[in-house]
Amino acid sequence: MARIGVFICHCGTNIASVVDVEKVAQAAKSMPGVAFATDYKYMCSEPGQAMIKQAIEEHHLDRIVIGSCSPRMHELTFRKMLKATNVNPYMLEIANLREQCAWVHTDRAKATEKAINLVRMSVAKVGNNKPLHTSMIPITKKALVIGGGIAGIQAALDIADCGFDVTIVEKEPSIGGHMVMLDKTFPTMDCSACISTPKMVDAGAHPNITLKTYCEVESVSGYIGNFEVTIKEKTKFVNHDLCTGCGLCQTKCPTKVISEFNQGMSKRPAIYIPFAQAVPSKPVIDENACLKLTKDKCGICEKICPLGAINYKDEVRYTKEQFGAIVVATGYELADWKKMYPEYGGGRYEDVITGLQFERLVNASGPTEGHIVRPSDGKEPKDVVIVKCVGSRDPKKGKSYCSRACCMYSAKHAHQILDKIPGSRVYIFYMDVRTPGKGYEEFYDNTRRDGAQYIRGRVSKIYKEDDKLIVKGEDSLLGRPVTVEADMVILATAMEPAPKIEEVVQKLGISMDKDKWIQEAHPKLRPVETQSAGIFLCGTCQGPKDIPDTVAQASAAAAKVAAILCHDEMETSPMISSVDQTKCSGCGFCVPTCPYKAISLVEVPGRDGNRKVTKKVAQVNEGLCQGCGCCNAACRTGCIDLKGFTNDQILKEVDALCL
Amino acid sequence: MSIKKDNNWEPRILAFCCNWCTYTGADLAGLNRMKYPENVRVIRVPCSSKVNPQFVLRAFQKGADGVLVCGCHPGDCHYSTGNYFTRRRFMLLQRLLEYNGIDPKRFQAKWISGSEAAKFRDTVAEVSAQIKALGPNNKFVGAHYDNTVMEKEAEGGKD
Amino acid sequence: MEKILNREEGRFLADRIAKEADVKLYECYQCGKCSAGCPMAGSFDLMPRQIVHLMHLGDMDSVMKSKSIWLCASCHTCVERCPHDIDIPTLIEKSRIEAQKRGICAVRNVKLFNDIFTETIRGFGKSQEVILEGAYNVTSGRLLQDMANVPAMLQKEIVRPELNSVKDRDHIRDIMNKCEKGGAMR
Amino acid sequence: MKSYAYFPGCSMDSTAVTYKKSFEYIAEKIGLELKEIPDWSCCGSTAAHTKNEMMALSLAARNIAIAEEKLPGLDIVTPCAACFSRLRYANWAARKDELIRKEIQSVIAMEYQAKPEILNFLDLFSDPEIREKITSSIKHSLKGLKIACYYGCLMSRPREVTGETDPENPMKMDEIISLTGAEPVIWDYKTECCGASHQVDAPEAARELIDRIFRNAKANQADAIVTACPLCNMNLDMREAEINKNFGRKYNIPVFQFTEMIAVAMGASASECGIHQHFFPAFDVINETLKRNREKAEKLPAAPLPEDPLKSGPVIIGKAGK
Repeated sequence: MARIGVFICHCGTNIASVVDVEKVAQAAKSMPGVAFATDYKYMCSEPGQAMIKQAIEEHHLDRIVIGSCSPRMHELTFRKMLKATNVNPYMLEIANLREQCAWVHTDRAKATEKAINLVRMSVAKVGNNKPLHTSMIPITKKALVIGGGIAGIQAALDIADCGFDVTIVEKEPSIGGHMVMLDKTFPTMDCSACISTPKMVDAGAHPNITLKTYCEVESVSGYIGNFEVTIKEKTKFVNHDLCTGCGLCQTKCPTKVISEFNQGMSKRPAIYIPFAQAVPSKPVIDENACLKLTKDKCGICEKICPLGAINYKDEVRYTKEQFGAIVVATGYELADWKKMYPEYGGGRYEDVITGLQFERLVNASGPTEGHIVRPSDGKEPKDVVIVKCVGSRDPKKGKSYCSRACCMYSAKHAHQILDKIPGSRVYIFYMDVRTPGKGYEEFYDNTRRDGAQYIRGRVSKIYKEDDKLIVKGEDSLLGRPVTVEADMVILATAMEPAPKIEEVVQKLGISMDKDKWIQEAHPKLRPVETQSAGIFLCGTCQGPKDIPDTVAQASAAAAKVAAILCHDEMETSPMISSVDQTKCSGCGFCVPTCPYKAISLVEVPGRDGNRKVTKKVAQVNEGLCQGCGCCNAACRTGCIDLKGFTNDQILKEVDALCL
Repeated sequence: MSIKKDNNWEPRILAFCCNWCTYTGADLAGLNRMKYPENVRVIRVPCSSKVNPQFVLRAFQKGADGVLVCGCHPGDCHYSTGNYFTRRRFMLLQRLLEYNGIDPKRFQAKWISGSEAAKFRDTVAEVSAQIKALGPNNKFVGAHYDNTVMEKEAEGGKD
Repeated sequence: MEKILNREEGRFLADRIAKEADVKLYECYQCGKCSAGCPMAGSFDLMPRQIVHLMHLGDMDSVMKSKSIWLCASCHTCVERCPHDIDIPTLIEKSRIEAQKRGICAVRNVKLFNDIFTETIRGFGKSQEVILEGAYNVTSGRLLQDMANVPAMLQKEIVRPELNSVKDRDHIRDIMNKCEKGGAMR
Repeated sequence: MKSYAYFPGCSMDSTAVTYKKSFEYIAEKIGLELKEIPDWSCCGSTAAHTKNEMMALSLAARNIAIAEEKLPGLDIVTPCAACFSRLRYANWAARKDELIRKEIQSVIAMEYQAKPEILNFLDLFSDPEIREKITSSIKHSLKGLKIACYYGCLMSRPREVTGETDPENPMKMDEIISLTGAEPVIWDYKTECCGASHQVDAPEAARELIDRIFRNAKANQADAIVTACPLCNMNLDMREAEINKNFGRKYNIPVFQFTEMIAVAMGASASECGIHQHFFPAFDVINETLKRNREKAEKLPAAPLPEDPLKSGPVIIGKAGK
């Protein structure tokens, strides 16, 4: 038989002025299972707590009800107090007599009646409480960063500087991401490579950072503190332990294919270091282009490599590693405008380029050594049109969201053209100019001062006649169709999540929004967390953003990771769901309701009459379950239940309420 | 089971509130010393999706005059998707209740965030007034329900 | 005349037209892609974009009095490229029908041609280029329009002088009368 | 061979002489038989839907209803883009909303189920069997003749009505034309409106549209424009000389129907396919092409489709270095 102690708090006069606390305590005495009841001025105070402890001793209480302020206020205080007694900290219920009774009512009689009722409900519930125990899980003091762009690099550096090991997994042969492709960065016009390559070098040289380039995450299991990750190392065909990065092989390779780094505007050999400042500065062989690997011819690189680092028989390797936390920094890709906009030529015209292609064009280390020329004939363009929102803010053909960075980089491009090509004219077709950032509006002002013409309207068609690209738009401020005969058109195309983001998300058990950006746990208060504990995000995998925001978010994610890795072990909440596997029918209805993928069906031995059989039953992963109880209501046999909020406990509360 | 006949009858309303939004909103109403009728009793649950339709049925069976289920606004669920389940489940339940002759006004689902103290107060006042107008829930008064069957079920078939 | 937005009475008409056309007027963010691609925009007094905006404001009066609704070629380029899939041709078509009901017509010749065309069909069940062009030229006062081509047409047997006609002319007449009288001015 | 119900439309019966002749020539050669819808009437054209929506739907639906009754189970083909558009609209509206279908039924006082599919001539000639027959009966190559295929608006838009998947750059006609050896060019005015519906009543506004089409065809080095609609064809052909005069242009781009090209390639004489019956002189360009190819005595046919730059990969600035 339960021995319940009921303690009614006056909270000074906060409760006592409206609720007749003595009457409540008196009433509690006659409630079933109550062995002791009293009231006191301040239950949360030292003497109040001492009084409760004493009552537990004297009256051999095994569960406690406290009628006081909201449990959101002092539940933890009282649980802590119970740790020092024989009563399990979870054998406690709190009746909210302050926020939800005394403070909101004025009629003393009615408020007292309600208070008694509230206490009765708590008493009924606590009678069915079971002792619960927190468990401790050890933490692997090592972080995984997926993606080696500026977000991943910054997060890794910050975590590593805290003294923890970090592994960066990057799918390309070098870290650096998109930022290293850019020429200048707005609004300060810093050279992008000049500020990003030192960070790349730092990451490559940091004693706590392991770079795994040309690698991908194959699978992830486990949970916060102890993720087990399988990393797939793609075939490089070059032994990086031997290779010194001399680059001889690159110069001799006879095959030339399109350079991804230069956005298709130049060629690279089949064995290649993607760009001069690459980290690691060691080549890989493109197996789809290499003559040796495709046709078993050539083999020059193997012959000339002074260190014998070339290995045509390289194979994919898988390694398993443990990590305590994961940062997702998979970045973005530009949306393929060619498929979306046949009215812009659908890619038929070489001089209609993307903003990223322009970055390579204007970059001193790019294919034209920084000379802005038309890809079609190498001539310097005089009239350039920049079209904004290509794929962004277009729910029918593209994405409904705003890509955020385009207004600013378009202004930057206009500035660069006007600066580098004397006598040039730049027309920017826009819908809105959005410059919410430090120094951004001023930058936009300067671009107009430079001479950029801003025309408010979306472009309807781009086509070629003779030597010119005809751009048809409306100047919607004049309400008049306008045409520009341009030499080159730059499209500010939408950002979209990196390809294969679905796979990453699925492997990690996190979720995406409708546009496939990774969903943060809370847009305002938990912006770098996912709803899976221990997995964080930063940069453009969460949504379009510029470099300052990306870097800020990366450092934030690093701080969150460090806050986990700085502990040796962590406490888990015991208030999670568990399955009574003897009753589970294995229907699997609970599985898809769980937002954390914490429930899976497993096979266990069972009995069918006298026969031994295996049956499928649900199982809850205690590391993943966050204790929402959504699965409970989905269960047909009622075998899955949330500890601390069992169906039984709540039904008892309901019954008590209706008495 | 109480049978209420007097003119000063006050309905008894049960409100399931999720810990992260509505319960917080209700606390905030207290903190702001807002006033609302005494006839609502809150049961705290981690998420509105924890609320099993069985709880609601039980309440009506035991003579509650109204039941409220409150959670975070759709899209804001602390557990990301829980309240979508709540919404679907309770749309169905409402039809079942109606089929059983329980006025759908007696059972309502509301989305109240942690900052919407005033909305909590107004909701309570409004629902309370509506149910008062409906009068007591006598649906199961005198009906020959063997509550022990459900009791046993609830106890998890321990026998 | 000064327009007082909150007094615009056309709101209900505009909303009804939008509803029938399955258009959500608020979705239009006035990007102007419709107007930029419109082949007839050079002759429009209101851009397609402005028509949507005026309807959203409830100023059906300006829409119905515009030339644009008569000059629209129904080529559907605007809606094809519209980021929000706003069916401007249908908005225009319905506005034009409403304007006709109220006896408003800003481009007389377009209405005239359509009237002659429909009358030809009512008479013969098929369109008759010769009668059409002739009748139009006479009534519009543009006697010589396209006449330079007539000799070539006859010489190249492109237009034969005989008339085509449907056998069951009553059926056609019946259909057209029913549509006009039966209140079927959808 | 699959059989079809045939809706010629008013123009095919009067102004579209060359279209009619050349099509009949091809049909006879390949044994294609179309069953004309008995006592068909005007589809309503632009005028009807300008005035009254129900009238537009009903006038078109009458013809479909007759086909349903007299030629059950057959899909309907029509040579005219406007008729195609109006008939498809009727079916589309009736299929979308049962009330509209019933209202149409009551107006035309006939049973109307909106069952048959409405096809245009490009759909018809895309039928693999017909294509096969044409390919095997081609005698002369039109190789070297650069063609701008003009589709116009009504066969392309709105896509939910026409069923066209790429209204900015349709390819059906290009594919058919390339059977003759002629070379379709990539150009940008394939589906831009020619303003046919306003050439009579608002010529000041509409002539410019024709000019732009010719201008783009010329800029893309087309020798000729090819259409698949009596109205588009007449509009462009009849007014090219006027445009040259009034706009000060020097276009020399004859306008054919796509069936003329096929008929010529299959060996039709000028009088059999009507290429001499154009407003703008069209005979020479065909004649010269044929002569040139005969001299080369080239074997037939299979001109490649215009190379799709999208497939040949991104641009290399290497070219720029020249």
